[in-house]
Amino acid sequence: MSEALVVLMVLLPLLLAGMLLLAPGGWRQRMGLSATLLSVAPLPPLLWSVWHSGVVEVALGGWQPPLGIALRADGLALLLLTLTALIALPLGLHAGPWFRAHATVGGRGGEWFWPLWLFLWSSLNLLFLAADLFNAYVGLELGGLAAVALVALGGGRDALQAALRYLLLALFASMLYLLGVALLYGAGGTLDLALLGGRLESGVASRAALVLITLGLSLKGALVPFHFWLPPAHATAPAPVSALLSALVVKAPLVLLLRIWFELFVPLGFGAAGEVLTLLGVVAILWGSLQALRQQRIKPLVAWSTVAQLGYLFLVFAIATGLAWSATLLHLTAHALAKAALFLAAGNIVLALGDDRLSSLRGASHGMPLTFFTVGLAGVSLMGLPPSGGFVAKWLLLQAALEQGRWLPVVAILAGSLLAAAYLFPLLRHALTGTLKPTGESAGRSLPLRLELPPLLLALLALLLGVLASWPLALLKPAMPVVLS
Amino acid sequence: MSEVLFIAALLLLLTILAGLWRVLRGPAPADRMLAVQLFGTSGVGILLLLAEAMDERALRDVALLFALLAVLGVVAFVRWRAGAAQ
Amino acid sequence: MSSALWFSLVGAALVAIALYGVFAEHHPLRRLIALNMMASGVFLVLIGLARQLPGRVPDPVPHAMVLTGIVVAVSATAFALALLRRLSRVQQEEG
Amino acid sequence: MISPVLLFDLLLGLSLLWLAWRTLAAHTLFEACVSFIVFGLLMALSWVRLDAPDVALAEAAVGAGLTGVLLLGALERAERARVEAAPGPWWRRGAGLSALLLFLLLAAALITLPPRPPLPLQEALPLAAAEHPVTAVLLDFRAWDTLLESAVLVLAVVAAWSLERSVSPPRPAPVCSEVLRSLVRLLLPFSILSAGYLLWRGGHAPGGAFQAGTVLAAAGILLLLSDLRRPFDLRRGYWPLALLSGLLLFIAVALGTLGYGGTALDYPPGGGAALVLLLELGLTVTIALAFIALFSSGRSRGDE
Repeated sequence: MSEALVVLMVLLPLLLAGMLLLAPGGWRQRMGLSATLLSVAPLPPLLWSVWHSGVVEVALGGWQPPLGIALRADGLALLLLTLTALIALPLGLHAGPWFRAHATVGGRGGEWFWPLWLFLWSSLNLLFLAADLFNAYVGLELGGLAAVALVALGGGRDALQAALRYLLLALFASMLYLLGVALLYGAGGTLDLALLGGRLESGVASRAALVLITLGLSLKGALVPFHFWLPPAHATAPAPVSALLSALVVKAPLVLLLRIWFELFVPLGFGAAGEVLTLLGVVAILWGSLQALRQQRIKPLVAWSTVAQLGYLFLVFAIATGLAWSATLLHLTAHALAKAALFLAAGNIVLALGDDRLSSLRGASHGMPLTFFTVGLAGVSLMGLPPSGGFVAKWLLLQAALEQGRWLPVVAILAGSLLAAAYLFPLLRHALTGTLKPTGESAGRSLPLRLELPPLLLALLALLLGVLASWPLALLKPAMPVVLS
Repeated sequence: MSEVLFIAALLLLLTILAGLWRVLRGPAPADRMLAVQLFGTSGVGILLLLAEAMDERALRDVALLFALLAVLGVVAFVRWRAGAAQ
Repeated sequence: MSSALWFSLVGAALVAIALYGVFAEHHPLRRLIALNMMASGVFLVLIGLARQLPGRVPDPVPHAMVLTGIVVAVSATAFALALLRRLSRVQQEEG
Repeated sequence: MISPVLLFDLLLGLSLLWLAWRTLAAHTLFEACVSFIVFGLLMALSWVRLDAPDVALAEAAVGAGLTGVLLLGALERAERARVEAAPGPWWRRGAGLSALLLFLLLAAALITLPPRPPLPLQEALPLAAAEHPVTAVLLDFRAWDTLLESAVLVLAVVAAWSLERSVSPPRPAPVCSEVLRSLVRLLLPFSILSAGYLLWRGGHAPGGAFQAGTVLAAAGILLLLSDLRRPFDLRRGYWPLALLSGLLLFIAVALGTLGYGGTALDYPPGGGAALVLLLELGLTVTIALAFIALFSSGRSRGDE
């Protein structure tokens, strides 16, 4: 039974995407939300099953690895599937009205958003569940194409240019990844991650695979200095798409990297290479924050903040302890929720004001108090203030770094929080002070509740994660890689 | 026997390389495209020789596809020229 | 040196040449061609690996992987070309 | 003395490298495209030398046929696209250095590669739903990959459609000569025949859905390029259903087997061969229509 649920997590969104494509354009928008709701259906029973009876493994086609492909639903996969669903539901509520409102100011893309999003969702679920390295490659390509098409829905010259650049980069990165996988297959004779762990030996081939796979996946995960494609793509995409990209799409390759790294490369004795990744993570936190501080526009600011927050996820490679691993995934979850909320709120603001300059925010909070409340709540989690999920994650990460006597990450974590406060503060300061200066036609439009509530819900979830952090941590504990536990 | 076939294939490969010079030199686009067409024919020849030499029947199917799909390139080329001329 | 290893090495060199192309070219179409060439190099490495098994029959798994890879590469290339056409058109409209 | 076999392989490999370099260094985009088409041709020969006839068939269809058409079809627009400034000399040097390092790393890895444990194919193949090993891997052992591959194909089409601004019918091809028309009339039956042949062969010999679908796509594109048939819009009528057939059939089979035996894509005893044939048929249609749709997208009347 639970095996069927695992397969459905991937197949259901795919099937629904196909169904939506057969429906006429207007119907797609009307049925998009129902399709989103339906895709979540297999998750609760699966969660129940894994919580009570542990990991679910599926050998597809009845062929066990090394010949067949396996899907593995462990605690880590479940946490990410749940996170995706938690973001999908408010996003589904928000996207319909947003694209409709967007269409009234000349925007387009509403009818294509839903099928593309369902394709993307299917690929994300696949990547979280994949136990086979080549299957993960197909998942990466599926997700990459869907993400690029979603960025291109922005329609303007900047969006198309960002989309094309993103696509070329994604193809390049997947080729590096595939080359690494080819070498691993050549050395181990299987594509199954768990089996490879027992078969690989330390050698030139496995070292080369380490370099190629790490490069490929950190390009897709936008680690500094491979982050250059992210701000334009995330800033020019339609708001619901930006939320998806920053919250989930950049995280999927990172999760894959974490799995491969700690299940394959660290047992081989390549752990020391993690120092480089951690150093780059520190640079990412500082550089991303400083760039965010310099932005004069709302969406680029939020996008650069993503570059900075992604840096925290790379600290675990040198601080390789179980605590750091859990804290990293908790941070990933908290950031995803808070960033989705922030991007949706930013989209609302831009829609209402018809302008995305920070200076145009002056006094805007009077028109949409809920949206600015959301910005504040999401900011609390991004800065890492109690009682938010971001706080717990950063606190645990800090503790792990201190236990290992790693001072550089400690400094970066603390500085990152201060800088986050500095770059998020202008968003609120402008809005709360002064009176609204009407600019353009759509200025000062009031927002419907269906646009304001979903981001608020997401921000509340990010906050609540701090109080309920023991749940995800309990889910993660049994899924911890052997080298860490 | 297969040695002889390989030598013949080798010679055909050399004609392709000679043709490459025309592809790279041009000067007119049509020159290049014609040279590419010549390669299609040589490619079919090489494949048929290899099919015998390596004793692999499936290679004849590859030759068949080569012959069939080489047309596509020319037609696309002619259309592109026609589009550019308009 | 076996011919399988030779072609694998050629594949590796192709990947390297294409990597240079991806970085040093600036026209998206040229970059796309370089990426396709890189894919060919990776496929060559894979198929070379398929032959490095004892016995006459090559390992079919890399063959299947390459066939899947080719389909994915062509799909992505075709979409990239569509995107490039659209971008060029929008550039022309906006002057 | 060097054997002719070795000489052939050496020469083939070296020409691949030289051609790759010339493609990148080509002066015009057209030159680059043409060199790349020839590159595909030589790649097909290399697959043959590596005992990979399935891949050779695919490369002959794609590299030597389809990619060329796609590239040439986009050339007119691509030449007019405004691009970013060329990278500076230091950037180029850095790129060259990293390319060299990558090559050395890969070469060292490939030369020192330890022998790997073989897959348990001998025991598994007699139980598989297809006789030919590559088809067995694609549609039985690793059918899940192939399911997702059909999703990638459909997604690429959807992505290309989502770029278009208007849903206007494709623009008719410019008037073409009688020569082309008779050529196409002559070739079409052959294409359909060879597609059927390749599909049928796939069960027990190299060939299969992908190769057959590509040949059909080539035939369709030829039809579009000549003005024999009025341009048809794949977004209307029953065409989307046909385009999706491969993906939907695959999902249906996965869900059906899930309900029947509890494991997705585990074919019931005795029914495997028939199901595989069904899946291959669906895939052929999806592949053919996807490539035709991708070729013709962006050529609508409202877009050009």
